[in-house]
Formats: sequence, structure tokens, C-alpha cells
Amino acid sequence: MAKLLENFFTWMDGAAETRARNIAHRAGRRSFLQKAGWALVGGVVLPMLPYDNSNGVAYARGLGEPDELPEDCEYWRYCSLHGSLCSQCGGSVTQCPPGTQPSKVAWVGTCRNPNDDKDYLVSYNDCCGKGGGCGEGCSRQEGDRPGYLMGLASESSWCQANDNKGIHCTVAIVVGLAE
Amino acid sequence: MAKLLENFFTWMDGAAETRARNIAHRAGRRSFLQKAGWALVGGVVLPMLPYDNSNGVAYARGLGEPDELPEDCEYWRYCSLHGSLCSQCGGSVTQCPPGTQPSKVAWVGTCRNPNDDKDYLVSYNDCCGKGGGCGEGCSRQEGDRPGYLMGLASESSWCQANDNKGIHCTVAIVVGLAE
Amino acid sequence: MANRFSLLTCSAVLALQLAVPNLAQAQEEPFVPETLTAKEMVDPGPKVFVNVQNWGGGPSVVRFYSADDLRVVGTADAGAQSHFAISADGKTVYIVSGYYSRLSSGTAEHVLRIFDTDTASLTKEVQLPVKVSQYTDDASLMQLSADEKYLYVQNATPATSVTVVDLEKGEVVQEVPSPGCFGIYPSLKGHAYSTICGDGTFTTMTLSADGATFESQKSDTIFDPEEDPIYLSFDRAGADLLFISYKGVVHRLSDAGGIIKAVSATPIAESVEGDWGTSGYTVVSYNEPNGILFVPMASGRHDGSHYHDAEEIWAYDLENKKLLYRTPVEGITSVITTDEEVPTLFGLDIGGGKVVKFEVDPEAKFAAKPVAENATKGFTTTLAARQ
Amino acid sequence: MANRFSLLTCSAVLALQLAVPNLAQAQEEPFVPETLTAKEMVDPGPKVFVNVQNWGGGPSVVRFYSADDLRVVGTADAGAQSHFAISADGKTVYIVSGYYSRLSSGTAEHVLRIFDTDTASLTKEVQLPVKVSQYTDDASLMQLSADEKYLYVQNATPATSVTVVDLEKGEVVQEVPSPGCFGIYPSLKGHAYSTICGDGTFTTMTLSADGATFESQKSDTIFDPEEDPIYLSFDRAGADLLFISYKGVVHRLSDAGGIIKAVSATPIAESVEGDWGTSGYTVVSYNEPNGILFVPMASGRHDGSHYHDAEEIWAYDLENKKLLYRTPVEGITSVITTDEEVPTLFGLDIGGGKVVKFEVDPEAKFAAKPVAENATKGFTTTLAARQ
Repeated sequence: MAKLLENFFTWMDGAAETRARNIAHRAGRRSFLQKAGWALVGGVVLPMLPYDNSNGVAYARGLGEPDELPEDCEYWRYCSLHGSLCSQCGGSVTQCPPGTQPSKVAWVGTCRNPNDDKDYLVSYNDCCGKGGGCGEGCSRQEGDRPGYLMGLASESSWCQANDNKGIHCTVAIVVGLAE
Repeated sequence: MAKLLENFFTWMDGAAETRARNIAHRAGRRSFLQKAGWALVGGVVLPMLPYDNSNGVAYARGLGEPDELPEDCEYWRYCSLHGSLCSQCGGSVTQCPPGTQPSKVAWVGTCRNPNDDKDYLVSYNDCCGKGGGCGEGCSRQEGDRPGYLMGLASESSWCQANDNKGIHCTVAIVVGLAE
Repeated sequence: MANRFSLLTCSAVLALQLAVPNLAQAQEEPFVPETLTAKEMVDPGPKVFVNVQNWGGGPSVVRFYSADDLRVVGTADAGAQSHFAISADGKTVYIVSGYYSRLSSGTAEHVLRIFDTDTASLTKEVQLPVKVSQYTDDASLMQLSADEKYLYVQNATPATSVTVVDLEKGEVVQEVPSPGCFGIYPSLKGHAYSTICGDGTFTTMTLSADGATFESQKSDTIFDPEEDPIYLSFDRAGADLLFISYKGVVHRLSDAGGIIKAVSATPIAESVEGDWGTSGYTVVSYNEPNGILFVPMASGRHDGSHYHDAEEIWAYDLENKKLLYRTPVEGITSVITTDEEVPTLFGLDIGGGKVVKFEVDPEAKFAAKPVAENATKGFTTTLAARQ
Repeated sequence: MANRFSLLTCSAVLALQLAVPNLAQAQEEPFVPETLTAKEMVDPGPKVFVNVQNWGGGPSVVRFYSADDLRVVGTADAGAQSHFAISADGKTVYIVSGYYSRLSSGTAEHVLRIFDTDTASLTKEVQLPVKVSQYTDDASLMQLSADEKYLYVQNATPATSVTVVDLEKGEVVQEVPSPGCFGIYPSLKGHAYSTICGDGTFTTMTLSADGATFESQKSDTIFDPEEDPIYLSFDRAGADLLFISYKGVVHRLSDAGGIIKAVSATPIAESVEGDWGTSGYTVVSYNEPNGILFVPMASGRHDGSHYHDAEEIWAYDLENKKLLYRTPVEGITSVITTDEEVPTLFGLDIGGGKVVKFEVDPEAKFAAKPVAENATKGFTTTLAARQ
């Protein structure tokens, strides 16, 4: 899986793609940051799941979490968050507020769940297309890396791949076990 | 002069003008706010005087003021100010900062000069066309009236008549004696 | 394999994700990965709408708060220097603002944006003449006709006029000049509105059936703009209009006859020691069932203090001309009341950047008590409550 | 008369104003009305340029402060999420930012704006591919070539590439892909730049003579991105490049041969008690005449603390590998030094929203002392000083 991940960092688009791949060929990459491997998955699947009507009460099962998650920045799944919580903006921990669009891409953290002492991969997606800050800032940034490891870069806007670039708030989605 | 002033409040533009004047005919206005008469003068002459090179040291003569005016919001000529001082933004008390445009219109205050105990008319012009706040806020608003007395309305943007609508800061120009 | 993966599309990645659960270790309750969605509907219930005006070229927003606990439930966004109006049923937000191609310069658009409050989504945009008043928001700068067929928008270039938007057609139908006058106070019936003029009179504009022309009627002198000007802020008391002056004189006016007539003028601070005056932006709010006016007030009134923070919210019995209660507050600059038997107040604190909810006790002379608050994150002078 | 006046144009009003002095009462020194102008030239002298990034859809600005007393002398404005570069002579500011037709949504433009700093005026705009990295600003996200012929702009969509702008032609000449790499570190000669890659290597891109194509060379592993990643922040020490890691290891690298080679790695915090680590955004600044590196540092380093406020500014003698002085500071998150014999430091305090000037005493082990400050009114991570 690690090899898959590494190449994921070569994520690219349009005209740059072919030349980019040539550079990648020359690169002698080594295995690293294996735990973040699943991370990038979370971001990209979102456009397939545009809406739900659960009002945000249906969190992941098997995490030992309460039905209503705390809005406390210190809560375990916010370990790499850098932004403001969508649960304070009319959304929920896993839902963008009405009228905003989930970011197509995301950065990822690896957070320890105190309920089962396991590490989980958390995808931090921005909700896009609406102006005006909301919610209190929450910047924990554990595992944050600069843009050369873009999938872990909390200092980036993650509305960058959306048509609508405005960042409204950020959600935290538990997308996998970090094995 | 008061009658001149009153009609100045009918200031209008374009298509609305003819119909507006008909309404004005019907209006039985009475004399008021005489002291503000000169006020409106200050705003409108500005486009004729686009630049100077004095670096802002040449203030009005005959006011008993020092060469360098205090940046203190309590200084007498700021009595109706509502904004931030251009002297803290690269301009001076009477000069817009470089690269900004003086507003074509302005609101006016009547301020008592403690140096000679006379009332002066002060034109408060916004400097337009550049973003980003600068300077400390200064809101004294003496003599401020709502928009039905637009020439005294400090709550309006005075970049409204400029092509470039952004408000950068505000200057205070002594334009006349209030007789 | 590596090269193939670098070409992955979204759907290929989706397939990969479906495999995740298989890799998870066995647990008592098996782990199921979460999915990200956008919430479809705004949480139902009574709301408070706050217009957060951006004067720096950035986005203004109308934030929807739950009237219950003031949590944010949605947002409608706009351009610079917004004005707003909310339909009577609370289902529609109208926002007018400016968009400038280089934010502080460049090509200017003045745009009406219409949002559905159930989904917090934009439903329509209407381009307006680039004349909209760039003025600290007051409810009177943008008003719906009683039947919500027309939207009236205050212009100032600084020449003043009103753009009339036909909301059924979604287009501008006329620009009514109102030289020397400002503020829009719509009639309770038909398609007329009054406006305050700089000589202390009001002019009432009555639109023709198609909205394309108007007739105007000018009132007698109502107030003295030099000695004691009135605020733009207003509310209805029954069929009458209420205004208040800097010095705390409540002007009750009738517009029922197509022209403004004075009904009464009531000084509410005259007999109170300490130079009390009206203090704030949204300063007139009247609770119908009890006939109580709520006004933000401050002591030590002086020239220039009319927009300062209030020190108290006064509950004033307008019929019996009696000051019932003075609730101490900090930083409040706008106050509205609901029209419930037991009123709720909502206030704005510009300096503190927050919206505050107050419970009011009719048994305790309409004393108010703060029970919830939340951040507004910006410059706010206007708000509205809807069931 | 009244009606005539209502038709007055500007020139007529001007005539009226010329009559004002006649109405003024006789005084010892006769009253002469003031006139409003725009100042033509920015006050001369050394300047500090601070990039105030707006992430809310509003205008970003580059503020020009006098290096003397930090008063604001001018401004250059831009759109959202700005990056900037200043010419070596301080005469030109380059700003790249995003303009979105509805601020948070709508049609997107990414634009290079070029300002003349003597007049604080826009001289040119160049449209860029809408790919510019929307990332907290670092100096490495936008760099001029040494001869200032080319401007390199970091893209991320999140696929990373670099847009090359030919400043003589005023147009984009190519987009260089740099998958998995980020940051732009231009060569001191010719038209090449290096970039940091996610596997701990650097790649150096060398442009062809016309700027339209490039060749790349990948380095050996330079650092460990998992154990101790380096910041994007950098400075030159002579012909070498300096970087620093989260844990305070200074990586000195050479790019002289068209490929990055490690020169040395110096841990500056290793022997200091208290888990000190680098802390801030612009964290590497080197004073050439004295060979002193200035770094914002904080104790109690932990995962996620790398952008926190610094507690001290360390003056580190890089040649002699000696920590000379630890100046206590509050809230500082970025530090730059001038290259003078007696260095001056300029720092940014994000939380406090200010820029601070420090005098440094070479006789006192390069201890720093705050001597001036001013507001930045926004989010700032990058700054530059020019004579």
C-alpha cells in the first residue's frame, strides 16, 4: 500500500501530467508515512455522496463515540484539524452546512481514539462556496507537513479543487484504521 | 446661502433628475442647518486638484495650527469624523495616500477651533480605490445626521460617487468658516 | 502498479475505499468508515437573521441563528455593504450588495441575491442599477411591500432614489427619485412607501398598478432635523409607524391615508436624570400584545453619541406613557422584540461582535435577562426574527 | 436662484468655493481654505513590506511600512490568499492572488498585479492559470529569478506545478510540473530553481534560454519528512541555501552545481533543555556580515506545535555552531534580519496582529530589543525589508 500512497502524491492534472510522470520515473522514492496511506482516500470519494438526511447523528460505528460528538477542539478526531468546526456552522462533524459543497480533496491526520486505543485516519475536508467565517478556530495540526506532502498539509485551502473557492468551515471524517 | 444649501440636498443624477425636481417644487422646505451650508462645497471641488507635492506639511493658514497636526482623534478638526485617519495610512490630514483617489463627494462637520474659538466647516472625504483597513478608528460624529441629510451623513460611504468603491481612509479638510 | 495508480481517477479511488473495511481488524462492533456529505436542510425552527456587513471589499453574510439557543444553522452570502430583508414566513432572504471586480476597485455590480432559508441556497440573482446606498445597514434601506410583490431598495449616489424590483418578474420596474429623502417605510396595504426628508417632513410614494410610475404626497413638518433628528429605525404599532429621536422622543405617525400624519410625540427620557438618550442603530422595537416599546438607551448623551453602546434597555409602556423597567446591558447597539405575549429580545453588540438573546418577564415589568449569545464575527446593525 | 443652484455642476461649485475667503472674517493671518489632494509619492526611505493575506474572500494587501518607525507609508492591494515578491531594489511589488466573481464562489481569476512602490500604483496585471496554490503564504511560494526576468509562482490544484512568467514580455511562458514537490528556491545565477519533494529530496529545474522548457535533476535524500520535516522557509548564507527542521536542525545546502547537495546539518536546540523547537512561519533568516542565524523558537515542542508563537528569538553563530543569545519575545511567528553589519530584525505577531522592529546589538551577542511596532490588521506570515 505504501507504494500506492507515494504515487498518490504525484496527483496531477491536465497538461502537466505527462511530463510529470517522466520526472516521477527518475525519482528514487523510499517508503515513508505509511500510516497516512489511507488518508487520501477520504477526500476523493466525496462527490459521490452529495447529501444525506440524517441530520448528522449517524456517526461511524465501532469507534465507541457518543451519538452527539463534543464540539471541543481537544476531542480525539480533531487531532490534525486546522480550521473551524462545521458543527458550529449549521453542519455537523461529518456534514457540510446546507448550501455549501464538500471539498473534493482533503488533508489527513492519524488520530488515536481513546475509546479503543487504536489509530484512525481522519480526512479533514473544507466545506466550500460560502463566505463568512463561523465557529471558533481549532488548530491542532498533529502530523501536519508542508505542501511537499500535500495530503498532510493543513495549511492549504482544500477548496482548491472545487469550482467555488471560498472556505466556510472544516469537517473531520473517520475514513479508516491506520494500520 | 441657506436656500442654496437646501437645494444642494436635491443633488441628483441621470434619469431621476427631471422628476426629482418636480417633487422638489412641491416641497415647502424651511431654513435649517445653516452652518453646514459651505460644507458641501468641499467635497465637490476635489477632482480639480488631483495632486500636490507638499508631503502634507502645508496645512491651512490662519487656523493657528502647528505644522504637523496631531494624530489624536480628539483633535478639533476631527469633530465629526467617522473612519480612520489617512495620516496613519501614508497620506496626511488633507492628502489621500498615494495610489488612492479622493472621494468626489463628502460629508461635513462644523468644528470649533480652540485656537481662535471660531467654528469651521470641515469636509470629511474618503480616499477610495484601495483595500485593506489602516489606521485606528476615530468616530466622533458630532453633527452627524441620517441619510435624509446626506451632506452630514457620516454613516455613508463617500466613495459612492467614485468609480472605485473601496474605502481606504478618511481625510479632514477645513473648507470654510461657519458663519 | 505504481504507475497505474498515479493515473487513478475518482471512481478508481472510490473502489479502493470500498476495500477499507476488509483491512480493519476485527472488533466488537466492526468499524464502518464515515462518509462526508452536505446537509440538505437547515435545522427547522424559529430563527434570528443577522446581517453581517463587510465594508472592506469582502463578503457580507446573513447568518441564520436558531432563536432557541443562537447556534448558527445556516448562512447566505453576498458582496460588500449588504442590506437585507426577510419574507414574513421566514422562508426567503433577500440580500442586496456590491461586487467589484477588484474588490476595492474595478467594474461594479449591485446585485439582489435571493436565498431559500430551508436549504440556505441561492435561488436567483437580479442585477440592480449600480446606485445602491453604501450606508450602514438599517432595516429601512431595503423593504418588501406588504404583499411581498415588490422589493424597495434605497439608492444614494449621493442623489437618493429607490429601485423598485418586481419579485414576480424578477426585474427592476422603476427607479423612484426621492431627492433629500432617505429610508423606506412601506404601507400596510397596497404598494406605497413613505420616506424621511431632510426638512423634517415625510414624502409618501404610491406606485401605480404595474409599479412603473408613482405619485407622491408630502407631509407637514414632523420633526426638527437640527434640534432633535429621528433615526432611520422604525417599527409598527398597530397600523401606525413608530420612530424615535436622538433625545428619546417617540414619534407615532399614521400612513393610512397615503400621507404621513403625526399621531403623537412622546418623550421617554425627559423625566429621567442623567441626560439619557437613544443609543444604537436598531433602536425602535415594539411588542404588540403588550404595547411595550424596547429602546437601547445611554446616559450622558452628547452631540455625536447617538450610535454609542447602550447602557440599558428600556421597556416603555407607550399607551400609558410609563417607563416600566431599565435593564442594564453592556455593548448592546441594536434591539428587536418578538410579538409574542411573552416577548423575547434579541440584541447586537457591535464591539463585542455578538448577538444576545434576552428573556423578558411581563410579570416583572418587562425586565430582560440575557440567556444565550453567539459570535457574529463582523459589523452588525440589523437583525430580524421569524417563527 | 434656488432652482438654478440645483443644476450646478462641479465647475459651478468650484466657482462658489473661490468666493469663500471673501466671506471669512478678517483675522490676523487670513484664513485660506484647504484643498484635498492625493499624495503623489510614497515617503522615501527603507521599507518593510508585509503581506496581509485575506482568506475570507476579501482583499489581501501588501503594506509598506517605514523601516525607521514602522509607520504605514503605502499599500498595494490584491484579491484572496495573496503571495508576494519584492524586487531587489524595492521599487516593484509583485502580488499574486485570486479574484472570484462572487467572492466565495463564481468565476475564478488568478492574477499577478505589479505595483510601483514609489507611487503605490498598479502598473500591470497578468492573468495566470487558475492553479495558484491557495496556501498560507511563504516566501518560497513566489520567487523572482536572480536577474528578475522571470517570476516563478507555485501552483497546487492539489497537483503541484510552477507557472513561469516572463516579466519582460508580461506573459506566462510555461508551467513546470513538480509532482510531490513544493516551494521555489531560485538559483543565484541563470534561470533555475530547486523545490522540496515529499520523499526528502530536492529537485532542481533548469529553464531553457527562452524559458519555455526545462530540465530537472533530483538530489539524494536531504532530510527525513516523517521524523523531522523541514519548513518551506529559507534564506541564503553566501552561495548556499539554509533550511530548518521542526526540531531545529539547520540544513545548509548547495545548489551551485544545478543539483542540491548537502553541505551540513546543524542541530541548534539539541543541547538546550526544555524540548525547544522551531516555532513560526518565516523561521530562517541569516545575517551575512556576521554569519548569524535568527530563529523563532519555543519550548515544549510537540507534534502540531511547529507554527505556534515563539517564546524566544535565538541568535545562532552558524560557523562556530554556537547559540549566542536567546531574546524573550511574545507572539512572534516570523522573523527576518537585514544584512547590515548591525542587523535589524523585523518580526510578525499573527495573534496580536502587528509587525515589530528589533534593534540588535552585535556587542551583546546579538541580543534583540523591540523598538517600534504597528498594526498589521490581518493574517501575516511573510515580510521583506528593502533599503
